[in-house]
Amino acid sequence: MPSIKKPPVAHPSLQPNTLGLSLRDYEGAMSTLCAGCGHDSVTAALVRTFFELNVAPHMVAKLSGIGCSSKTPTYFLTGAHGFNSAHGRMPALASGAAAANRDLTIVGISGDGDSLSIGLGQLCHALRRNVRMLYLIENNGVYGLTKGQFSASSDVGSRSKKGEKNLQRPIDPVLLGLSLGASFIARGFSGDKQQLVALLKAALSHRGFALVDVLSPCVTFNDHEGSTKSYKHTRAHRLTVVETDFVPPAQEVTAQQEPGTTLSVTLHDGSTVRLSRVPEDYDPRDRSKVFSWLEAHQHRGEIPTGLLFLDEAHGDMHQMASTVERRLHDLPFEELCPGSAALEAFQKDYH
Amino acid sequence: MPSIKKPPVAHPSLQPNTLGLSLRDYEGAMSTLCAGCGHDSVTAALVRTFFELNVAPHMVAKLSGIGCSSKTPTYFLTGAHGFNSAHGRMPALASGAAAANRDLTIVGISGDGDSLSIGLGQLCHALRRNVRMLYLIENNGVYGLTKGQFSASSDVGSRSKKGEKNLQRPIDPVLLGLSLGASFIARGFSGDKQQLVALLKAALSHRGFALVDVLSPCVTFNDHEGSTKSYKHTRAHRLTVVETDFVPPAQEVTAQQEPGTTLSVTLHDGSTVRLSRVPEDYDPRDRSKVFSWLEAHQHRGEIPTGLLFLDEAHGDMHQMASTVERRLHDLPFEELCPGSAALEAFQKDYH
Amino acid sequence: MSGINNFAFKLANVNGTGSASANGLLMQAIFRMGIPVSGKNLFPSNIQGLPTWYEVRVNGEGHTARTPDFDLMVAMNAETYGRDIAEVVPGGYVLYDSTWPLDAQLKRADVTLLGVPFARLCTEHFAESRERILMKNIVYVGTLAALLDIDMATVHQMLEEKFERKPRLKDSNRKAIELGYRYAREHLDCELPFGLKAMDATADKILIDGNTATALGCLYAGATVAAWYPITPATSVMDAFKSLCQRFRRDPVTGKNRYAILQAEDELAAIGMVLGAAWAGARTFTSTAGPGVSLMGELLGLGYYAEVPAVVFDVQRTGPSTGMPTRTQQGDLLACAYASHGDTKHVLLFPCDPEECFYFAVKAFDLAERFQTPVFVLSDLDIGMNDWAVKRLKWDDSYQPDRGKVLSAAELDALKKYYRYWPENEDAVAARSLPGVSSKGAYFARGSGHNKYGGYTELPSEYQEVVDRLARKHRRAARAVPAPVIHRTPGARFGIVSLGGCDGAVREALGLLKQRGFLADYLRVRAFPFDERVEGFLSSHDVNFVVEQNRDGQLRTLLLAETSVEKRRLKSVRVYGGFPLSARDVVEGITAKLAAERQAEREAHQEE
Amino acid sequence: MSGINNFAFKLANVNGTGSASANGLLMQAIFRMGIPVSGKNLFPSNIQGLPTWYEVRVNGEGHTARTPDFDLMVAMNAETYGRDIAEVVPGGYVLYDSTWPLDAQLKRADVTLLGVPFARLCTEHFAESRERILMKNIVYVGTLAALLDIDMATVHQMLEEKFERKPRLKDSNRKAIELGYRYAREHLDCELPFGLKAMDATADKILIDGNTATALGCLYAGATVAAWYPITPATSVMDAFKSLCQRFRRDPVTGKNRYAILQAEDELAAIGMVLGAAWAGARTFTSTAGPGVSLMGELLGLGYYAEVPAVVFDVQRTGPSTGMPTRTQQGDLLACAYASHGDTKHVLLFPCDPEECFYFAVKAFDLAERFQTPVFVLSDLDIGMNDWAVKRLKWDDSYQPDRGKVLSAAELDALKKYYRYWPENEDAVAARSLPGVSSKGAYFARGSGHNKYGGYTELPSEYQEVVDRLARKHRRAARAVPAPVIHRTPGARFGIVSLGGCDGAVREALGLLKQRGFLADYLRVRAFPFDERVEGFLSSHDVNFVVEQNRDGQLRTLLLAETSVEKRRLKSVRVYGGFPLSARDVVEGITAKLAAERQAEREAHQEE
Ligand SMILES: Cc1ncc(C[n+]2csc(CCOP(=O)(O)OP(=O)(O)O)c2C)c(N)n1
Ligand SMILES: Cc1ncc(C[n+]2csc(CCOP(=O)(O)OP(=O)(O)O)c2C)c(N)n1
Ligand code: SF4
Ligand code: SF4
Ligand SMILES: [Mg+2]
Ligand SMILES: [Mg+2]
Repeated sequence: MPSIKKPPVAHPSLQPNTLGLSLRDYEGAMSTLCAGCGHDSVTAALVRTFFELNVAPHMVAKLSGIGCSSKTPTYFLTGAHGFNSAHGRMPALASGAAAANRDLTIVGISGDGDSLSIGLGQLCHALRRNVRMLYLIENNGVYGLTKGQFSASSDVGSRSKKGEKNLQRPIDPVLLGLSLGASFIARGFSGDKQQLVALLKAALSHRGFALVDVLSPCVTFNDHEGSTKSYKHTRAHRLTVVETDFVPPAQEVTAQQEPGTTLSVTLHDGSTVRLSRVPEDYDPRDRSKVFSWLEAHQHRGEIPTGLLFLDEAHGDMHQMASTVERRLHDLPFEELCPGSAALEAFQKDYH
Repeated sequence: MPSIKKPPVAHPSLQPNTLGLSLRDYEGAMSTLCAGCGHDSVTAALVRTFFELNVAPHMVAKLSGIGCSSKTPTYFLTGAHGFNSAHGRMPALASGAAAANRDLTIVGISGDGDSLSIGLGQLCHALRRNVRMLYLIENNGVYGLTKGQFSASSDVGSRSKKGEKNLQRPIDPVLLGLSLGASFIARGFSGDKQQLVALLKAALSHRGFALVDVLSPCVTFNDHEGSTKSYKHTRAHRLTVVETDFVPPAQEVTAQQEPGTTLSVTLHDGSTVRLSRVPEDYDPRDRSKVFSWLEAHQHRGEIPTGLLFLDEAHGDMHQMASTVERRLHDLPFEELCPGSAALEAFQKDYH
Repeated sequence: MSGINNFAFKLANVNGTGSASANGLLMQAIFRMGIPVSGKNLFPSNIQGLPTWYEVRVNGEGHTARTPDFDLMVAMNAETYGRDIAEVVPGGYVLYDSTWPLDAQLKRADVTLLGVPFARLCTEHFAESRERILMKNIVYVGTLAALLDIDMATVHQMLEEKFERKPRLKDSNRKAIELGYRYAREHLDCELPFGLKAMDATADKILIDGNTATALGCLYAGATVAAWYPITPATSVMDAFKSLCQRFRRDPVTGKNRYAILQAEDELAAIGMVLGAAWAGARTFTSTAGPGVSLMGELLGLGYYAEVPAVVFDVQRTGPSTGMPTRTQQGDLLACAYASHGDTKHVLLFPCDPEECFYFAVKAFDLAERFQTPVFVLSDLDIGMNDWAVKRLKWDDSYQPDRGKVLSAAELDALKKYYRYWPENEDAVAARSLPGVSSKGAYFARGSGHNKYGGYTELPSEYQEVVDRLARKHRRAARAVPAPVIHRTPGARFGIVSLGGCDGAVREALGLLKQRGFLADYLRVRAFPFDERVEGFLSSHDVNFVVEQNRDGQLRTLLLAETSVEKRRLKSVRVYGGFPLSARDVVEGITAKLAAERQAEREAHQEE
Repeated sequence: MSGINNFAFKLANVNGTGSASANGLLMQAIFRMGIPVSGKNLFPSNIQGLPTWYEVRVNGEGHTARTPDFDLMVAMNAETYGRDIAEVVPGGYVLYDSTWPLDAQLKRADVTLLGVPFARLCTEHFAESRERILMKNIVYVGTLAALLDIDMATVHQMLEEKFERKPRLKDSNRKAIELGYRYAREHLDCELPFGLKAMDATADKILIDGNTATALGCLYAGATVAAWYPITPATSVMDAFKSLCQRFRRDPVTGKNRYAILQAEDELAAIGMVLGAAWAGARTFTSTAGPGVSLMGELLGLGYYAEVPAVVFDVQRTGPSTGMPTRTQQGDLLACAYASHGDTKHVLLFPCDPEECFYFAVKAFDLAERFQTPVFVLSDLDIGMNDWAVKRLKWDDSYQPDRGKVLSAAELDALKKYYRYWPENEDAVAARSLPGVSSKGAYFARGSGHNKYGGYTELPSEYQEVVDRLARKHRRAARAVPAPVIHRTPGARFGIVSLGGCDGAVREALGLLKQRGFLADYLRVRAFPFDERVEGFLSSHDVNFVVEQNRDGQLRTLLLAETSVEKRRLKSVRVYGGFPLSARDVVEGITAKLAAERQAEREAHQEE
C-alpha cells in the first residue's frame, strides 16, 4: 500500500549522469496509485530514460489528461513543469506548448480512455500535425479511475471484472497511427523495463510525434482471468517484433548482428536506433507491410511489441509552419510589434 | 445559378417503383448550393438509389452536421424526417436514433470538415459501435461553407485557391476505417453516378456501419489547378478497383464473369453485391491486403474507388447490445414499468 | 448534549481496504434498530491507499444532516491519527488499534482512548494476508456493537442475508465481529455516555442513495435509451440503471433487452445520442457531473432551440474545472440554467434527497416531453452517493407517462398540413411528429434559424416569433414543475430560502435558531423556472437568507435575475468547502449576517 | 428629412455574383469625398445564389448606425423585387434592371422607378458570360455615381489603386462604370432630392472592419501563437492576422515566421492550444463565435482555475444553437461571463467599433497576463464584418506589454522556495514561472483541487483559500479594465445603459429623444467586472434603460447579479432580430416603455 510520504530508503543507483544529476533527481512525488499498478513501472522507465539521456529536468514539459495514467507526470521529474489538464485534451495543450517553445522536450502521458475515447480526435490531429513530442499511452483496456468500465481498447471477448464480455472492436493505437501517417510508432509493456527504456529513448530523439503505446495492466480492475490486458495474458501473448537498441549521438555503433535482420536508422539528433531480429517479411519503414504484418499477428491474438514503425523524413509542426528556429514565447517585443510608423502606413489602404 | 423556387419542368423518369412512387417523390427542396457543386450530384444519386430500392420515404431518417455537404439532406426525400444537427455531432445523433428505432433506415451525410476534424472522434466511435447506417462523407478536401480553408483530407502538396500548399498528411477515411475494423467501406466519386448508386445500394443493404467516402468537388473553392480534389484531378487519377453490381433480394444473379476476378457477397437482407474486375492481389474481405493495396496505390497518387472492403460477419449495435427486435421508443409502458408491487419488493433490500 | 440515540462517530480508514462494507453494516444495523441514522462518505479521488472517512450520525429526532461534532473517532489509519484525534469533541472517545503503541504526542487529556489490538487479533485469527486486512474493519464493527449497544441479533441477521451464498465469508465475518465484540466486553469500559436504544422510527423508511433512487425513477418512467460517459459522482446512476434493467427489463421469452445503454466516447456524444434518441421518440437520459455539463453546452442549445426532449442528471461535485471530484457542491446552477451560448434557458429540478430523486426523475421525463426541451435534475455527490434514510418509495399504478403532444399517423392524416412549430397549445408548445410514422409528419429539425412552420429563415420577424414562444414556453413551465415547499413559523422575522441537499441542515437549523430566539420561515425551491409562490414568499419578508453550497451565490443570482424580488431582500449564506452542509454552518452563517447587520445599524445610528 | 449628405440606399443582389466589390467601391468613394458613411452587409448563410443586401447610410452629422429607412433601392435581384420595392420610403426611388419589363404589380405610386438595362448593356459590351454577370454590378456603380453625384475622379483613382497590377480588369471596370454613368446621364432624370457633396469629415478616419482591427491589435500586442477553427463571423480575424503576419512577421534574414497559426480540428482543441501556449509563456489567442464558446466551456474553466492567461475573441452572431450565422446579436454575455461549470467568472471587454477592437485587443492581452486568467473580447458580426468609419488608429511606441508577474531564472534563484499561488500581490495574483526556465520554478498546473502552494488538496480550508482569492482577483480586475464612457445631459430624467455595437444607435437616439423632450444620461459599459462608476451611474437614476441586442436582457441580468443596484432601476430594451441596431429601435423601445409606465401609473391612479 503506497503512502503519501516518501520513505527515506537509499537508492541503489546514485551515480551521477553527465549533468551531475543522480537517478533520484529524475524522480517525482510518491505514487498514489494502487500497489502493483502497471503505470508505476512506466514511471520507473521514464525516470531511467531521462536520467540516461542526460536531459536537463527544467527543459521537459510534462502534460497529461485525466485518469490514473494521467497522474503519472506527478511521479517523475519533480524539476520539470507539469500540466494535469482536462480529460482528453492533453494533445491540444501539448501542441500549444510546443508551438510556444520549441526547445522544450514535450512529454504527454495519457490513458486508453483519455486517448481513445474522449481524446481520440485530438490524438489523431496532434499526430497529423506531427507535433514533436513523446505521446505515451498507458494502455490497460479499462477506465481505472472511474472503476472498471470497458475502454475503447478493450478486446473483443475480453471480460470485465464483473464478468461482462466486450463485443466492440478495439481501437488499436498502433494500427490507427499507421493509417494516419504517424512518423514513429512503438509498443511496449510496463512489465519489460529494458525494452521500454530503449523505446522511450528513441521516441524522445525522434523529431516529430512519437506514439508509444504501453500495455500497462490495471491490477485492481483488469488483471483477472478473462482479461486480455492482464499481466498474465500480456506475458503469454507478447511478441517482440524488433529488438530496439538505442545509441546516443556521441557513441559509436559497434555490435554486429546477423545481416538481413538488423537495421540501423539514424535520427535527426544524430543518435541511432539499431533494430535487430526484424522478421524477414517486416520492414519498420514500410507502412503497409507493417500494417499487414501486425494485423495478421494481432488477429491470432499475439501482441507485437517493439519499435514498429519509423519515418524520419516527415517534417514536424514547426517545419511545416516554417517558424523561426527560436522560442516564440520570448521573442523580443521589438521583433513583434511593427511600431507606429508602420501602422500609419498600413492605414493608407483603409482610406 | 440555383433559385429557391422549384421550376415546374416535367421529369424524364416518372414511372412508379413498386411502392407506386415516382422518382420525383424521392426528391427534396431545390438546392441552394453553388451551381456545379459535387454535392448536388450525390443528391441525385441518393434520390435514384432510394427510388430504385423501393424505400418508403417515411422509414428513412436523414441526419447531418453542419457544412455545405450537411445541407444535402434537405435536397432529397421530402417525405423523410431530417435533422440538421451541430457541426461534427451527427454520428452521436444517428446512434441515438438508431437505438430508439431500429426499423429506421438511417442516413448520415457529412463533409470532410464535419467528419474528419471536429467530428473525427464521433465518426470513429459510431463506426466501432457498428451502428447500422449509411455514413456518407461528401469529401471535397476543403471547408466549403466557411470559404476555403484546408480540411483534414487535403492532400500533401495540394494548393488552396489562394496558392498555399498543404503539408500535413491527409486523414483518409478509407484507411482509417480499415484500421478501426469498419465492416463496410466504399469510395465513390460524385462524377460517376452509376457507380455511386450501386455503392449506395449495397451500403443501405449492409447490416452495420457503411462508410462511403465520396469525392465531391467544391467548384467554388477547390476545383482549381493544383488542387487534388478537383473534378479534373479526380477524373485523371481515379481507379475503379472493383466494379460493384447490386442485386436486390428478389432478383437472381445471372450474368457470368471471368472466374478469379468476380466475387459475390450475400448481404443480410438477402441481396447480393457482385464485385467484378477485382485485381489479382486484392480481396475486399481481407483487411490487411486491402490496406496494403490501397496504401501502395494511393502513394502513387492514384484514387481507388469501388466497394473496397466488406465484412458481413460482425454484429451491429443492436446485436451487440442484445436488444429486443422491436422499436424501443414505443414499447408499451406496461412492458417497461415494473409496477408498485415490484417496487415494494425491491425495497426489501434497502431496509 | 449527546446521549442515547443522539451522537455521531467517524471512521478513519485507508481506501481500498474494504472499510466500505464494514461501515455499511454499521449504518444498516442502527437503521434496523429503528433509529434514524445517516452516513457521509468522505473519500479521496483515487483507488487505493489514501485516507478515507465515514461519518455516522445517529439522531432520534430524525436530524440526519451532517454534523461536524464527533463523540467517537474510530481511528484506523495511523497516517491521519493526528487530525482525526484532534477532531473529537472534548469529553469524547477515540478507538484505535493498540497493536502498536500510540504516539504520546497524539494523546489528549480531554478524550478517552480505547485501544483494541485489531491487527494483532486478525493476525492471530486469520491466515491470509488480504483477509487480515479486510477483517480488521469487521472486527471494529464488533467492538462498536459492544460500545454502542448495537443489537447483535440484527447484526447476525444481516450477515445471514448478505452472505447467503458465501458461507465461508459469512463465517469469517461472524468470527471477526465476535472477536471485536468480545475484546471490548472483556477489556474496555463500555459504559459510554451515548449509545443506542431500539426505536420504531424507520419502519416506513429505506436506506438508499440518490443515484440508485434516480435510476429507479428512470426505470419506472419507462426510459429505454440511456447514453453516458463515466464520471464521479454520476457513474452509479448508470450502474444502478443497468442492474435494474437486467432485473426488470429482460424479455421473458427471448431474454433480450428492452433497453439500450450506450457507453459513449464522451459527454458530447452522450448528449448527442440522447437528442437523437429523443427525436426518434424514445424516453432517454444521460447522467453526468459538471465537466460533462460544460461539454454538453453546444448540444443542449440545439435541444433547446430545435425543441428536443432530453433529461440530464447532473450529480454535482466541487468545481471549478476538475475540482474535487469526490466532494459535494451546488455549483452548476448557472451553468445548467443558461447552458449554451445565445439566449437559452433550461428547466431545472432540485431534489433534496433520494426520495425526491426518484419522483423528480419521473417528473423530469414528463416535463421534458410535455415541454419538448432539455430538463436537468440537479442532485449532488452528497445526495447521490451517500445512504439516506427516506420514506419508502410508492408507485401509483395508474400513472401514465405524459409524452407531450406527439401525432400519430392517423392524426397526421387528419391534418391539412403539418407544421412542426405551429399551432401552439396553452403551454406554448406545438405537436411533434416522429420519424417512421408518416411522410406527412416529415419535417427538418435544425439548430439554425427557423420559422414557426419549421422552415429555414433569416428574417427577423420569423426568427423572433419562434424564440419569443420559447421564452413564453419556459415561463409556462413554472406552473408544471414541482412547487416550492414552504414551512411557516408563527412570528417569523425573516425568511430562509434554500434548495436541494441543504434541506436537512436548514430544517435542523430552524430549530436551533428558534432556540436562540430567531424565528424564520423557510422556503425550499424545487425547480427553475420559479413558481409564483417563490416570489410571493420572498416579497413577504424584508430579509431572506439564501442558503446554498457554492461560492458565488448562484441561487441568489438566479432569483435576482428571474423574479421581480428586490435585491435588498436577498442575503447570501454560502458554504462550499466540499463537505455536506451542517446545521451549524447554517446557524453560524445566518447569525453572523444578522450580527453584522445589527452592528452596521448601530454604527449608522452613532454616525447620525 | 433626407437631403444632401443625409440619406440611405440599399443594394439588393444575389450572392456569389461579385456585388461585394462594387458595393465596397461605392462606400469607399463616398468616404473619400470626406462624407461620413457606413455599410451594413446582410448576407445569407450560403455561398452562391441566394439574396443578399448591402445597406449604405450617408450622414453628414456622423450618425452611422443602421437606418431602416431607404431613400433608394438598387434592385438587382428579381427574386426579391417584391419585398425590396416595398421597403423604400414613400417618395423614394428604385433603380432596377430594365432589360426586362417590371411586373406591373410591383409598381408603387409613391415611388419613382428608374430603369437601366444593366443586363443588356453588359451583353452588348462584354463578351464572356462570367464577365457579363460581374460587370452588371460595376455598371450600377456608374449609374449611382451619376444619380448621387459621386466624384468620378475619386472613382477612377480608386480603380487605379485597386487594379494596379491587373490592367485588363481595370479597363473593364472603367468601361462598366462609364456605361452606367453615361446611360444615367443620357436617359434618367438625375435630380434626386438627396445626393452627395464633398466634405472634410473623414480625413482623420479610416474605413475598416472590426475583425481586421482586432487582428491588428493582436499583431501590435505581440501575440505569437494563435489557434482557431473556422466559423462565421470570426474567420476573418484569423485571415487578417495571417496576412498581417506574413507582411510584418517574417524574419528578414531567414524568411521564417515569427508566429505560429494553428488551424485546430475544432474549438475544444483551439482553446486547448491557447492554454498550452500560454502556460509555456506565449501571448496567444483564439477567435470564435457562440458555438465555439459553448465548446470551450470546460477548458475555459480550467484556464480560470489553473490561472492560465488566454484571450478569446467572440464575434457574436444570432443564437441560440447554430442560429443565424450571418446575423448579428449580443447573445453570449452570460455564456462568456460564467463560462464553465462550478463557480467561474471571467473578464469581458465590449468594444463598440473597430477602433476599440484594436485597442481592446491589446488591452485584453495585458489583462490576461496581469490577472492570469482568460479574457474575452466580445464584438459581434456587425462590428466584426462591416466597414466602419473610425478614427485613424494610433500606436504609442513606448508601449511595453504587461506580461504580469513572471519570474526569471535569477528571480527564482533568489527565492527560498517557489510557490505557484502564493504570495499574492495587490491584484490578488501570484507570480508565474514558465517551463524551460529553471527547475526551481517547476510546479504542477492542474484543474483539480489545489492549495495556495500549488499542491493537490481535498481539504475544505485549503480549497477555499484559493477559490476565495480567485473571486477577489476578479473583483480587483474591475479597476484595470476599460472604464465606462459616460455622457451626461443637463436635466436628464433617466439613464440609458448600453454596450458594444449599440453605441452609435444609442448616441443618435439621445438626440432624437431630446427632440421629443426626453433628456437622458448615457453610460456605455465597456467591461465586466463592472467599474464602480457603473454602479454609481445606475444608482443615480431612478430609471435606467438597458439597451442590448438579445432576447433575455443579458446585460441587465449581469448588472443585477454583479452590482448592488436595485432591480426597479433597471428597465430592459431589447432588439434581437439579427440586424444591426438602429436609433429608431432605441427610441421606440424607450418611448414605448415610458408610455406603458405612464399608462400603468394612470391606471393605478384611477383605481385608487
Ligand atoms: C469530461 C470528463 N468526463 C469524465 C471524467 C471522468 N474520468 C476521469 S478518468 C476517466 C477515464 C480514465 O481512463 P484512462 O484514460 O484509461 O485512465 P486509467 O485510469 O485507466 O489509467 C474518466 C472517464 C472526467 N474527468 N472528465
Ligand atoms: C462548432 C462549430 N464550429 C464551426 C462552425 C463553422 N463551420 C460551418 S461548416 C464548417 C466546415 C464545413 O466543412 P465540410 O464539413 O468539409 O463541409 P463542406 O462545406 O466542405 O461541404 C465549419 C467550420 C460551426 N458551424 N460550428
Ligand atoms: S485502478 Fe488500476 S489503473 Fe488505477 S491506480 Fe489502480 S491499478 Fe492503476
Ligand atoms: S462552396 Fe463548394 S461545397 Fe459549398 S456549395 Fe459551393 S461548391 Fe459546393
Ligand atoms: Mg485505462
Ligand atoms: Mg468539405
